[in-house]
Amino acid sequence: MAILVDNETRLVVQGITGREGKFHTGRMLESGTNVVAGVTPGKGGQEYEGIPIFNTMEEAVKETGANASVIFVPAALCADAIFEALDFDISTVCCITEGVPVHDMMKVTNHMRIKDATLIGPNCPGVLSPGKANVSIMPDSIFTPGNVGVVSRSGTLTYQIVNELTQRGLGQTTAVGIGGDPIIGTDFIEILKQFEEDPETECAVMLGEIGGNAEQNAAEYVQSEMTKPVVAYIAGFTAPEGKTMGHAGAIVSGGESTAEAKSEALRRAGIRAATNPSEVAELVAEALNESS
Amino acid sequence: MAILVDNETRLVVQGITGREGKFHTGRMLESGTNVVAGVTPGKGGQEYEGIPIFNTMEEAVKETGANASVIFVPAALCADAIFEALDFDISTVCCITEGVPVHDMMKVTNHMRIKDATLIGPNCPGVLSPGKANVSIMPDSIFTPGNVGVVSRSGTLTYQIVNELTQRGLGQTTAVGIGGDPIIGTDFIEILKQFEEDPETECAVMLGEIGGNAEQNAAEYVQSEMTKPVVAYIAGFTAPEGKTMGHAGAIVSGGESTAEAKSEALRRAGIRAATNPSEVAELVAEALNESS
Amino acid sequence: MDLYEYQGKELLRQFGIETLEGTVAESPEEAKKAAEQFGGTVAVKAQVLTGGRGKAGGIKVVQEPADAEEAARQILGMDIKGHEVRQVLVEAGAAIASEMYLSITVDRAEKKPLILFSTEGGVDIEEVAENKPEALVKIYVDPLLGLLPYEVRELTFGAGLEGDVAKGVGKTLQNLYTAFTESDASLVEINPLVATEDGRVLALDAKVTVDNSSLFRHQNIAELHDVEAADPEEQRALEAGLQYVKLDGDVGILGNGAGLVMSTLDVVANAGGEPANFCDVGGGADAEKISEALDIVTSNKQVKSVLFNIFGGITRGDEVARGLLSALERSEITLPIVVRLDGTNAEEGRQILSENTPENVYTEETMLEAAERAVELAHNGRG
Amino acid sequence: MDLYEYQGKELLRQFGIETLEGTVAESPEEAKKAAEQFGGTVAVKAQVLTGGRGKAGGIKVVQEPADAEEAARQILGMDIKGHEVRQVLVEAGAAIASEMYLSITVDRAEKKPLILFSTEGGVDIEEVAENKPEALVKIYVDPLLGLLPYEVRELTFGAGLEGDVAKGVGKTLQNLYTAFTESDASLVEINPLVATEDGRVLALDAKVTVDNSSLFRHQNIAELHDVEAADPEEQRALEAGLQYVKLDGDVGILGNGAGLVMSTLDVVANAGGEPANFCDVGGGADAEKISEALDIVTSNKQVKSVLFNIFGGITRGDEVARGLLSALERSEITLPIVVRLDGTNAEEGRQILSENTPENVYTEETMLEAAERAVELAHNGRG
Repeated sequence: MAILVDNETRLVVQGITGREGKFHTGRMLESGTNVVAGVTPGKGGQEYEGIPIFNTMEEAVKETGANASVIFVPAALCADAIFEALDFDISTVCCITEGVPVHDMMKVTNHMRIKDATLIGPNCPGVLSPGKANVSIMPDSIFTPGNVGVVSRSGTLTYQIVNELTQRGLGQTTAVGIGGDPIIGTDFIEILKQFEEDPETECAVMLGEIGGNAEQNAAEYVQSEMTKPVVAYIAGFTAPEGKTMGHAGAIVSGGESTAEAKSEALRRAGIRAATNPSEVAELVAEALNESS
Repeated sequence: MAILVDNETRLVVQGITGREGKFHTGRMLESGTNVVAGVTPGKGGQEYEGIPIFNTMEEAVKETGANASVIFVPAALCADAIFEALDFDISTVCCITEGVPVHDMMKVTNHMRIKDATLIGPNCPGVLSPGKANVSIMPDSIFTPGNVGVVSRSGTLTYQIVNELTQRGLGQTTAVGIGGDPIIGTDFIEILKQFEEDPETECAVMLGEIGGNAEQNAAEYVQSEMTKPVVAYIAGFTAPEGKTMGHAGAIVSGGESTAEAKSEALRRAGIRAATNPSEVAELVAEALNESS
Repeated sequence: MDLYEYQGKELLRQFGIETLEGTVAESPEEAKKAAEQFGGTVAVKAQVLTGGRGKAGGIKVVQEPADAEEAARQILGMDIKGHEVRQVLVEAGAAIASEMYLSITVDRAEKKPLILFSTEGGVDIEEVAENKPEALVKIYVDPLLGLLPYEVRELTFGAGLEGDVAKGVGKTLQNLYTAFTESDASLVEINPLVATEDGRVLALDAKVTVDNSSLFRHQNIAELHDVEAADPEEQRALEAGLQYVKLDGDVGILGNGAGLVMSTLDVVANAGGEPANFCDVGGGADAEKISEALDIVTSNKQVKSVLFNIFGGITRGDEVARGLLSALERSEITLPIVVRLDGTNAEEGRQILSENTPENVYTEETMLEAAERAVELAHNGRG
Repeated sequence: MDLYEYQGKELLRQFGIETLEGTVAESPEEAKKAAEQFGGTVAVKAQVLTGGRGKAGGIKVVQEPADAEEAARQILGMDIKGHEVRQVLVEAGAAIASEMYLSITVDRAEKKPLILFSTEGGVDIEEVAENKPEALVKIYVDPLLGLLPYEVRELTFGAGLEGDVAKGVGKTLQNLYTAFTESDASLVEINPLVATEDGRVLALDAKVTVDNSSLFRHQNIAELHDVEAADPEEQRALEAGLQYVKLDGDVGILGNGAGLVMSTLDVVANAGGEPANFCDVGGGADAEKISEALDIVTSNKQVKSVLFNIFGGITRGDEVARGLLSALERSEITLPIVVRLDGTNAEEGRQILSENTPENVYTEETMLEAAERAVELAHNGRG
C-alpha cells in the first residue's frame, strides 16, 4: 500500500515537451512509473520516449485512461492546466512549477471544493511511493520501500531526511512534497489523514517550516485523530521577521508563524519534534520501536 | 412527515418590510408558520407583527436559530440575498421573486454545489406542508394534510390542482412550487427523490410545462428509481414555438420542449400523464387505490 | 429580447469580434448609396426578428449598386413569417474560404453556458447535431470560472482547426463569451462564422437574445427594443404589465397565473376551440388591469368569445368578482364572456356575479365547462 | 513586492479610493514648495518600505511651509530600521472625525481573501485583535464569487457604522477589493482609514504588497521596484536568480533548496555560530551560478567563513564537486569554505574535492560536523 500514487497510477505529463517536462519524464520512467501520456497543445500526434503526446487532457484521458497528472508548464499557465486536469477527472494532480500567482491558486483551491481530487503543490517536488510510482522530481535512488510516510513543505530537506531514513534501514511508504507556497492544494492534515488510513504506514514524518500555521492545525489533528506516531522537524528558527526565505510561503509574519511557536505546538500535541534534521531518523526509529 | 419545511422550520423573511414581504409574512403567520425573524438592511432593531428585524442574515441566524428563509427582495438583489442565506447555513431557501437575471442564477446554482442546502425558485410560489409550515405565497385554506406530494413549475395551476385534490379528500404532505424560470435552484428530480424518501408521501404529483427538458429527466428518474406512483400533467399543448408563455422558462425551442414530447416521455416511463388538469385528482385517487 | 442582425453585430464589435462593413438602409436609394460606398459585391439582407429569411428570399448578393437598389426594393416591405421588412443591411463582400457555426446559450439542465461549434456553418445547427454529431463540439463553461484557455483549445483542437483559423476562432470565442456574460445574453449565435481567404475570421451573421430580466442593468440594449416592429396588441400588453401572446384562433383567453392560463388554452383546444391569445393578468383583482386586459384581448377582431379563468388563491373569489364587475362596467364589450371562478370564496364570487352580471357574461364552475361554453359561444359568433 | 505609501495611494486612487492631495519631495525645498501649494496644515511623511516610521520620528505635522522644509530636512536621510529615507510625502491636511482600519490579505488556511476592519484605526491591528477582539470585523471572501454586497453590509453593520461613513466605507471596501484582485496583491492595508468632519472617507496611509509571482502580468507595478533602496547584495542576488536574504552574523551559508538552507542556518546557530545570510542556489551544479553566489556571500565583509551545504538529489555529488571546483578556480576567495556533500554519489564527490581542493576548502560528511567546523573557522577568523 501507499498513498496518492502506486502501481495503479497511470500518469500523464502536462508540459511534456518542455525542458523540465522531458528531463523528469525520463527520470520517472526510469523509476518504473507508468507514464501513459503527455500533453502539449500543438504537439498532438508526436511521441516522446515512446509516450504518445496529445493536444488536450480530454484526448489524453480518453485514449490512455490516465488517472494522475504531473504539471511542468510555465507558472502563468498552471491554473489553466490544473483546471483542465480536474475537469477530466484526474484524481491526483501534482503541480511542480514554482511561481504560480497566489490569486490563481485561490481560485483553483476554492474550485476544488466541488471536485473529488487531490492537488499537490504548486512549487513542490511531487509524490513518490518507492518501488511503485514516482510522480515527482525527487531522486528515486535515495528511497527504499518501507513503512514511514513523509510529508514536507520543502524539497532538498526531504531528500536529506529520506536519505537518512534509508541509511538507517527505515523505508518509506510514500513521500509527499506539499509545496512551499502560501496557497497550496493540499495541507499537512489531508496527507496525515491518508497516512493514518494507510495500513502499511506505521509512522509519519512531517517536515514544516516558518510561515502560516499549517503545522499548528496539523498538530491539533494529530492529537485528536491520529493513532500512529508522528515525528516532525520545523526549519527556520533563525529566520528574521518579514523576509521570504526561498519559498514564497516561508515568511515569519507574526508570532504564530515562527519555528519556535510551531515546534512548541507540535510538542504540546505529543509529536516528537526534532531540533535539527539529523535527529529525525533517530526519533522515527525510537517511535517505531515503542509502538511495535 | 413532510419535506423541506415542517414543525422544525424556523423561518426568516428576507425583505420583510417590503409590500410583498409584509403581506405574505402575515399570511404565513396565520398558517401557523414559525416565523422567527425578518431581515431588511437598515431596519435592524425594528419589529413587524412582533417579529424582530435584523440588518443581516448573520445576526438573524445567530439570534433566532433560523434554519429556513423566504426571499421577497427585488429581483436585482436576489442573488445577493440567496448567497447571504447560504453563507449562514440556511438549509431551505425559497426565492419567491420573479425576474431574477438568468446569469445571476447560473452563478448561484453553480455555487450551491459546495453547499448542503436546497434553493427553491426563483419565480416560485414556495413550499407548503399543510398543518406544519407555510413558506410560500400559496393559499393555506385550499390545502389539507394527507399523503400526496405535489411538485410544480407554476403557481395558480398548483392551487387549481391542490384544490381538486382537497375536494376529493386527497390531502397533501407538501406542495413545492419549483418555479417557472429557465434556471432554478431545484429541479423536479430532487423533489421527487425527497417524496420517495418521505415515509408519509404515498403518491407524487408533478405539474410541468413547456420549455427545457426537466420533465424528461424526471421521467427517467421515476422509471429507474421511484417505487411510489407518480401522476403528471404538462401545460402548454397549444403554445406556439419561440413565444414565452408567461413564465420566463416556458418557451418551446425545439422538439423536446413541447408538451406533447414531455407527456409522451412521461407515459413511456410509466407515469400517469393527464391530458387536462381536472384529470389529475382522478388519476391520483386511482393510483392510491391500486397501490394500497 | 431579440436584437436585429445589425444591432447584434454592433454589440459583437464592441467586444472585439470582427464583422464585415455594413450600413442599414431603409430605402432602395440608401441601399444603392451604401453599395456604391463599399464597391464590388455586396449583400442586401432583410432585418427581421425571425429566422429563415434566406429561404424566403430576404438575402440577395449583387455585383452592382443598381442591383443593390433593386434588391432592396424587392426586400423592403416583404413579409417574412409575419414580420414586415422595414430595414435592410447592406454589407461589403469578402472572399470566403470556409463557413463555421459558433453559439453560446444557457443550458437549463446543466445550469451553465453551453458553447456549440461546428465546421459546418451556414446551415441549421439542429440538423448538424442530428446528421453529423461528430462535426459538433460542445463545451459547458463553469460560470464561476468563466471561459478558460484550455476550453478554447478543446474547441479548436476538437474541431481540427489549424493556424490562423484556429487562432481567429479562439479569439472570437473568447470575445463572444465576454459579450455573452457582459450583456446578460441568453443566446449569442454566429452562423456562419467565416474564415476568409486571407486568414481572417468574421461574423457574417449575428443573432443575439438578451435576458429580459437583466435589461434593468443594460439600458443601452433595452433602448433597442423596436416598438414599431412589435405586434400592437403585444406591445400594449407589455406596457400594461400583462403577459400576452397573440395566437390565431377566436376564443380570447384571460386568467391569473401562467400555468393556469396555459392549461386553459389546452382545455379550450381539447373542447374543439381555437385560442386567440394567451393573457396572464397576474395576481390580485385590480379592476383597472382586468379592464385593460379585456380591452386588449377583444381588440383582436377575430375574437368571438372570451374565457376568463380565475383561481382564487390569495385573492379571494368575492374580490375577483367585484374587480371583474367594475372592469366590465368601464368597458363596452358586447362579446360573450365566460367567467369561471374557483378556489377561495368561489361560491361567494359566483353569487356576486350572478346577481349583477351584464347579459353577455356567463359563469361556470369548472374549467372544462367554462371552456366548452366559450367554444360554443365562439362557434355561434362565427355564424 | 512592497510599494511605498505614495505608490500604494496612487494605485488605490486608480481604483476610485479617495486620498488626500500629496506630492513626493526629495529635498527640503521641494517639501516647502509642496506645502505652499497646499496651504495650511500639511504632513511630511518618510517614504520607507518598513513599519514604525511614526515612532521613529518619520512623520511630522506642521502648519507653515517653512516648518515643512525643516521637517523634511530632519526626515530625509534618516535611518528607519536600516532603511534610509530618500523621499518624503508632503500631504494636505484634513479635519478628521474618526480613524478606522481596513485591510485585505490572503488567508493561507482558508485559501481566501480575508477582510479585516476595525473602528480602532491608526494603531497596530494585532493589538486590537488581542485586546479588543469585538472591535474587529473579519470577512472571508469566496474568490470565485468576489466581494458580494451583503458582505459589505456585514462589515458596515457589524462595525456599527451609519450614514455617510457607512456608505463611504462600503464604497472604499468595494474599490479596495477590486484593487486587491486586479493588482494580484497579497496585502492592501489602509491604516488609518479616516472619516472627515464633512463625511468623506479617505485613505490616510496605504500599504500594498503585490505577489511577486504575479508581476509578469503587472509590468506597471514591476517597474516600481526601487533598485536603489534594495540592499546591494540582495539586489545582485535577485538579478542572478538566487534566493538571498542578508543577516547579521559571520558564517556565510549557501545550499541547494530553501528548506535545506533554512535548516542549515538553524544547525549553525545550534553550533553556536551566527549565520551571515540565507542563500539558495537552487538545483543543478552550474559553476557560473555557484561562483556568483560565492562572490555575493563573501562580498559581505562581516563573513569570516563559508558553509556550502549540498544534498545531491537529481544533481549527483560528483557533478556538484566539479562545479564547485570550477567556481572556486574563477574566484579569488581566501576565506575558509566548508563543503558538506551528501546524497547521490556523495562519496565520489568528496573524493574529487579531496584530490583537487584549494587549501581553504574543507569537506565534511554531515550537516552537524560541517556546521561545527564552519563556526569554529569563523571564530578563528574573528581573531
